[in-house]
Amino acid sequence: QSVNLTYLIPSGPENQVIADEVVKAFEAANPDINVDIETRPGGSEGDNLVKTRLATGAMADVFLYNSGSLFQAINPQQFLVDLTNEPWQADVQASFKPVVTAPDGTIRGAPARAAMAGGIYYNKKVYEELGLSVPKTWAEFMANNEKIKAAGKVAVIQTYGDTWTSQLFVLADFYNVQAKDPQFASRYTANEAKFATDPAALRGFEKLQETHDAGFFNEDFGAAKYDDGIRMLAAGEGAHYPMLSFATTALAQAYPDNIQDIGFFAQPGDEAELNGLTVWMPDGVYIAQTTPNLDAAKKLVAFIASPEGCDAQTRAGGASGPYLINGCTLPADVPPAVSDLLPYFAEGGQNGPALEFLSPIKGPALEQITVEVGSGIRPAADGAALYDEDVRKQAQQLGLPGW
Amino acid sequence: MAGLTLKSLRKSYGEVEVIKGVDLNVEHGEFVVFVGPSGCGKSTLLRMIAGLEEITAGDLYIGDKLCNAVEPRDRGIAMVFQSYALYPHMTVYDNVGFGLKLAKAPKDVRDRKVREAARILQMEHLLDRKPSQLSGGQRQRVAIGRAIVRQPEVFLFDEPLSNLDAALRVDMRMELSKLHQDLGATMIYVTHDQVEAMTLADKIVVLNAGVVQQVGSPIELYQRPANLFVAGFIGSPKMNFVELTVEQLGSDSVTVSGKDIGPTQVPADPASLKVGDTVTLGIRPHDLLEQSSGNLAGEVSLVERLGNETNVSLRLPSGASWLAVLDGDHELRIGQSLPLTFAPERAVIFDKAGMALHPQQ
Amino acid sequence: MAGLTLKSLRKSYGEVEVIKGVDLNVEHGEFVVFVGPSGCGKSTLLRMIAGLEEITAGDLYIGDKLCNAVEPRDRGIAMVFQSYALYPHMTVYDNVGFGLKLAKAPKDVRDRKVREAARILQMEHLLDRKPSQLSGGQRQRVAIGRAIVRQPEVFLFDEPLSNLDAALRVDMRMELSKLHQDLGATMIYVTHDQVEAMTLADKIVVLNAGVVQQVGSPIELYQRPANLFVAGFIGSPKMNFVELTVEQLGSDSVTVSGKDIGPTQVPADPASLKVGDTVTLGIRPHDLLEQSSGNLAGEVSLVERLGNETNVSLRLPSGASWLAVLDGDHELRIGQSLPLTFAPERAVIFDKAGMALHPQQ
Amino acid sequence: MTKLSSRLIGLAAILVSAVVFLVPFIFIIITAFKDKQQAALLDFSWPNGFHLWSNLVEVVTTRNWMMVTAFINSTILTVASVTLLVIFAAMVGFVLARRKTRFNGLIEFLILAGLMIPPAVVPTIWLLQGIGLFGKLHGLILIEVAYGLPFSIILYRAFIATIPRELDEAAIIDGARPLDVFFRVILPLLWPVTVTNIVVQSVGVFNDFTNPLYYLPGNANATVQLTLYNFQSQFNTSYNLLFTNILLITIPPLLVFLFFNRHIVAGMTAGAVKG
Amino acid sequence: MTALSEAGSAISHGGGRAIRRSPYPGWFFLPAALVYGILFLAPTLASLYFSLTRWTLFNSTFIGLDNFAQFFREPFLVQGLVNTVIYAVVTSGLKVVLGMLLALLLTSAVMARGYLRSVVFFPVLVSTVGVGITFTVLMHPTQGMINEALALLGVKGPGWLVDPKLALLSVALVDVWKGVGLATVIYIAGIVAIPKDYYEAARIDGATKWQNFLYVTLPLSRPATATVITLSFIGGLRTFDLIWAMTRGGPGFSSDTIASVIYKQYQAGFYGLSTAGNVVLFILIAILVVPLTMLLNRRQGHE
Ligand SMILES: Nc1ncnc2c1ncn2[C@@H]1O[C@H](COP(=O)(O)OP(=O)(O)OP(=O)(O)O)[C@@H](O)[C@H]1O
Ligand SMILES: Nc1ncnc2c1ncn2[C@@H]1O[C@H](COP(=O)(O)OP(=O)(O)OP(=O)(O)O)[C@@H](O)[C@H]1O
Ligand SMILES: [Mg+2]
Ligand SMILES: [Mg+2]
Repeated sequence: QSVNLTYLIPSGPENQVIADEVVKAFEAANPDINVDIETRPGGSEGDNLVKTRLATGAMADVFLYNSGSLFQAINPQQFLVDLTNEPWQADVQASFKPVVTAPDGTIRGAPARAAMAGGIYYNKKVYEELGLSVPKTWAEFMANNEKIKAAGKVAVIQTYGDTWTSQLFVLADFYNVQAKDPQFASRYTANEAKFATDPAALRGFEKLQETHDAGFFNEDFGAAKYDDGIRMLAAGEGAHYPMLSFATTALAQAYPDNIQDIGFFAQPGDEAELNGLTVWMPDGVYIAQTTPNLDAAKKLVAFIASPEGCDAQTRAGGASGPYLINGCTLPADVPPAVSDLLPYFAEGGQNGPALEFLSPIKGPALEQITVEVGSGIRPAADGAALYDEDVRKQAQQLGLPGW
Repeated sequence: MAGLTLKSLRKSYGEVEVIKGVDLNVEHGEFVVFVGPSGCGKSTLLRMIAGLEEITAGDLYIGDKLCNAVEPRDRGIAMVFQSYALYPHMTVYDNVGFGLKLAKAPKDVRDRKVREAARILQMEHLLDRKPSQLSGGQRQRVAIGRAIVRQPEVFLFDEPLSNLDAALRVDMRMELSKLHQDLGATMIYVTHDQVEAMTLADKIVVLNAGVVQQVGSPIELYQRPANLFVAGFIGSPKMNFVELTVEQLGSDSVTVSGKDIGPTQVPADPASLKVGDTVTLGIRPHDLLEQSSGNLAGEVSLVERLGNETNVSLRLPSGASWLAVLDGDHELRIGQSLPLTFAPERAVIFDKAGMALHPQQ
Repeated sequence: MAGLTLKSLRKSYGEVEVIKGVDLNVEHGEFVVFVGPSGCGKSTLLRMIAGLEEITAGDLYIGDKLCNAVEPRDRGIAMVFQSYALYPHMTVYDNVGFGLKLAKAPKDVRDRKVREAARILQMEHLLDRKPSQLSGGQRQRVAIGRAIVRQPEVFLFDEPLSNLDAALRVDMRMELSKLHQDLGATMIYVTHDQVEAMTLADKIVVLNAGVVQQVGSPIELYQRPANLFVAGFIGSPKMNFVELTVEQLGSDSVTVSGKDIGPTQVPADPASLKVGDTVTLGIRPHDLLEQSSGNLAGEVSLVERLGNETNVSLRLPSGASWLAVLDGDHELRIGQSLPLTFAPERAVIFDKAGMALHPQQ
Repeated sequence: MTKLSSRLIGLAAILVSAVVFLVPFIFIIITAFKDKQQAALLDFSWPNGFHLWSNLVEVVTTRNWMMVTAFINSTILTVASVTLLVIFAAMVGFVLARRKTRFNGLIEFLILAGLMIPPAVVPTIWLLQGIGLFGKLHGLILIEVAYGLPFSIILYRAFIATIPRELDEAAIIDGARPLDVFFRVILPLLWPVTVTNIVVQSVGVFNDFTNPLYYLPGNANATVQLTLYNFQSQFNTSYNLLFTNILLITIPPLLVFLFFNRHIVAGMTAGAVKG
Repeated sequence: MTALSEAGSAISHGGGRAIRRSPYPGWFFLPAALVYGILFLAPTLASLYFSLTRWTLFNSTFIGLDNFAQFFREPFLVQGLVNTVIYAVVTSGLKVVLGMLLALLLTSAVMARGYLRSVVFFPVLVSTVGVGITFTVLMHPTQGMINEALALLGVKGPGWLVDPKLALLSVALVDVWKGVGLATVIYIAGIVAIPKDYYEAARIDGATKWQNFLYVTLPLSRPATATVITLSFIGGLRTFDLIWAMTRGGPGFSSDTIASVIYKQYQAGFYGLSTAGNVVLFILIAILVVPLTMLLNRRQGHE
């Protein structure tokens, strides 16, 4: 007697392909379970939908959703099944567990994808041509940019046609902030540290402004879209593209011929020895408490969090970063942009999570503010102050103490 | 049994009072004609009876039932609107048959009745047309058709023949008359056509400015108008009037004279008069005869030759304008003097308030 | 100088031919009245002259100018629509003054003219109302007002007085007549009212089914109708007809007789007749006189007493239905026999094709 | 001369309309012809290959022929809700325009409020769950009706004034009950407005995606707009497929429009009343 | 008998209206009122409560008017307000004018009328997403078709959506492009409803085409005008979907309207705050729209 499960994922061709492959493998292994994939919009529209469906008891059996602060915002204790004692938890890397742990200390999710990093893609061909080397400090980075610009190429690609891409300089700088001030995240959550007043935190905004003011951007940065960014990077029209590492998949799919030319490095800080990578934890898979098919749902989650699950993902979407599950391996022939990531993960201490995994607060207007700063409409300090305002609102809405 | 009783019916549009307390009694099966000058409230009264216009004050009974608040549909009426109000999206056939369709009459009955009405109205060839493809008179006939296919207790006709040619009008008049006899329904009919009013009515109601002036049989209204207004209104061309002075009072007559007319003894009720009073004498144009020894004379100012009779406009010595209708075709010169006479018993005397002083009958 | 010339004008609505080749000549300043049965094409003809209806075939000249394709605006016409077509969103004042406003007449001139028109039409108290707040007759007067404030070369009136009471109608008739004289404009006038037609027209055009039957002065049409149709149509009540046999032919008369009428010599053109032919004799109801020694007699079937005259419907021995209009008020019994006579020179003889055989004049 | 100038105006209109209205349309079409790489450029270049067919196949077959299900669902949803919408709205508009009471102001305000306030999603879902309509097609139909009513009512209310009241009266005298007056006399004469309503609301309902997303979750219940999400995500979009999809789901409403457009004719009330 | 008639007249004088059943019965409201009341008004009223709470959808904490205070502290509220009004006025104004003109053209005997009507209505049919993407492409500052065309004429086109001063207007223009078909269809319905008698009368009265339009078409298509203004003005005040699809309120905050500010709050999960924002927006719209509709509906209905 077969069981029907529903599995809700964010929409989009890649998500779809990966989920299809995973489900296919899962169904092959569990012939009595039939999984129906539902999609939902991504982004904040999707957040609302997930919240609404949880709040109204209409959630799918299993669903894919962000970890970290967004995970905290869906009241995991109330709505998600406790997975602390599932056998596969043993294989989940410790760094992931906190980002799917409910306030009561129970773990409510499993890693669904590979980990990502925020940093800067670069075109190796351009580097070779101009004899550049990967920068370890911001100053080196800017010097590289100068040379690239002098060579008549776009030094830094920016694509504000998709506003979310504008946040990278700020978000990917968090490893550097954290390196300067390890307590920043908790002080920030407690309303003690501010972007505008903490010089280290302000650097992110300043870096954005500096690159803009130096004229390193592509001419149409205001209108260009993410896809344009990918294309310019692959074609070598632009040398640097600050982005999340998941872009590797898109690059590999759209520009298989150029994928070997693309590398990745962490956003440089001011000191070479403190260089490290800001990491994004993968999304989690969760089971809604309303599910009538708990056993089947658990099987699915267990499968996703298993090496077979990882393989299925890699088969469908290629490798974009390390999986956080012991036993999962990446194929040998991963693109350079992925292999560039691995050292940061291999040697301890050279990566750290992004702020949104350490604090529940992320101001919703960041992308607009970074567009303004990156477009020269607003100076970095102003932007940071405005973002602090935005953060305050968020914190108040979350009802956090001290705001 | 659907007579009608109107008890001090009133209607106001905001400030404007249009019907100012109408009392009227219509027997079952009677044919009542409303006449009155344009804008006097005839249509409004009809619409109040139909239930289309809210009654501001007063009571309306249809049969014995107080109907102020009864829905039009339940009043058992059919109506021809002055503006036709045809259903523009339906063919003539459907327009005429609509009421029957609503009443769920069987299809064959409906078909028969519609075709019968079309025959009566001489519009059998128009049944498939839409109203927009009809001439004015044809539209009006459709409007009539819509009313006559049904068999209500009361028919309300608002100037139903105004846009028809004379011949058709005579035919239709006959048909309505026949319908009235056949159905025995009460009919209320508004018209401006004196001939229609005279020939169709059992009873004519003369309205002026929302007030009933006189109710009576056609001949009564013609011969014994209650007041100056009715006298002037009924009869075409209009009655001639002249102001005279009372010279002498008889038992059932008064002798009057003035600038235009020498002393003439006219039958009238002298009760309210005294010698020296100013009264108005009225005489119909048809009652003026050309006679060389007449008791009045006027200067011809306009001659209209209608074929079988001749309308002569006259200027009396006092300056009053009179009209005489002379039998046959006369050729008269403008400016010539025309001596006239009339039979005194045809004249009517009105007092200063305009009330007629008919002699006791 | 705006006379009108219509040259074999035709109009079809799809299959239906409505105007079937009309030729007509109207002099500048003439007052022409169109009469004809309902649906015969009067309004259509008027609308073609106005430029509202496309001309299917033929030529229309206004003055000397071929106007088939000229915009109504440039034809120098004013028109009263049979359906009024008042602008519902404008007050009476604005409705009447609209044409002047468009012509950019100075405000004071416009005001004066509008008020003057309102005075003539007896609607000064209605100037601030919207059409929806008016009675039928009041709306019609607004429609007239809209036409008469302007000074076009040609006026087109489509049954302009049909919804007015008799008195007002007489007044309006006078006013239109006066306007005609004052402006010297050409006027084309559609009416079903015989009196209107007779009194206003310089020339009457009788239409039937889209074909002109006769054009002539009112008295000509009345006295010398060209054919049975015109004879029957002009004059109210309608002419009586009876079929008779030719007994004898004179030089300028024929002697006819039949079941209903003994041998009677009637003035007529005998050219196309021979003894034994069947002809139709027509005699107007007004020309029948009650006379004990009359040459015909009928059985009274209906009596309508109008006051100044009495309409008597008769059944002749042959079964034909006749009407007699007797002077004065007569009381007659239904079923009684009424002997009648008529002056032979009043009768008209029609041949089998319905053409009148008037004697040479 | 006038003929010529009207022809010129026509020609000019066609040209201008082609530029203003068709250029974006052509963009959608040519993008639908492209492959993924070229489409991602999002430019006005000529397709370097004919990929429409493969795009179409992919769009239609994606996710188990979701498009087909979606078409069926959307069609049912659209037909049912627009039918109810038109009838309910016309009834309200009719009475609201014809009968003046002191509540009219309040009613009109409530109707306007429907245009002014966005719907409250979560309480609505609670309510739907309470009355057992959540996740059901007829629940969503009623939702679409509720949300579409203000627009349709306002449209009807304004236009009922163009129908002479005497026609109602004639029908009443003919013995018509209110429903007869409405369905046999008023509604037929409002046909151009009804057509407008049908066209506009069909487009709205057919293209709606928020409401199905929230009130009718589940794959089996997908509506056409949701299929757009198959090719679009926050980070990565297949523009060729997206535009093929857009093209495909634009066709039914276009057909509806083409069909009904011919019914917007003049002279509905010609010949009805004199004066 | 007398008693009866007196009773009757008492009724007719006193509460005559109460008995008389109108030919326009109130129950015609019923189906619509039920659906609308239950599925729209009730939840909306319920949600009013949440404007006084901090609401995560999962639980709510009563916080009084804090949300309103917070809403009024929004840094870009004033600018959003100005933008909202500009946007609404520009879009509804252009829709009215262009819709009327197009409707005039499309009800005249112009050739290819069916084609033109379809073409004008077509944008209404395309999903907002498609329109958004298409126009961001067309309005691309360097490669966009629009600026390329301008370049051919020797004009350097602006950054339509990138220039903070232009972004809002650019979106408004696209909104007009997308919405004018709707206005046109409504106007067409309005114009065909005008009996042709009035045009005939006006032609006889000597009206030129322009005067015909001014004195007949314009006043008599008032129902259509009222509808178009009401719908597009409210729509303009509330719109965010196109803004969202094209600029997300940007660059920065320069094309934010109140509605997009609220939408962003909602997206951010500030449900109580956004509900409060909606209340404020509702009041604002009501203040602007209610007098407007009263003005538009005054003396409407001319039969
Ligand atoms: N659109 C149409 N299609 C077909 N026939 C039409 C159309 N319009 C009018 N007719 C017919 O044309 C004829 C002439 O119409 P017209 O209005 O000119 O008549 P009329 O002489 O003015 O009549 P009335 O005295 O009744 O006003 C009528 O028989 C009418 O039925
Ligand atoms: N809505 C209104 N507001 C004010 N006055 C009105 C309204 N409707 C009608 N009237 C007035 O009421 C009076 C009576 O109108 P009604 O239509 O009953 O007249 P009528 O006797 O039928 O006239 P006609 O012979 O011209 O048709 C008229 O003077 C008219 O101006
Ligand atoms: Mg009347
Ligand atoms: Mg006519």
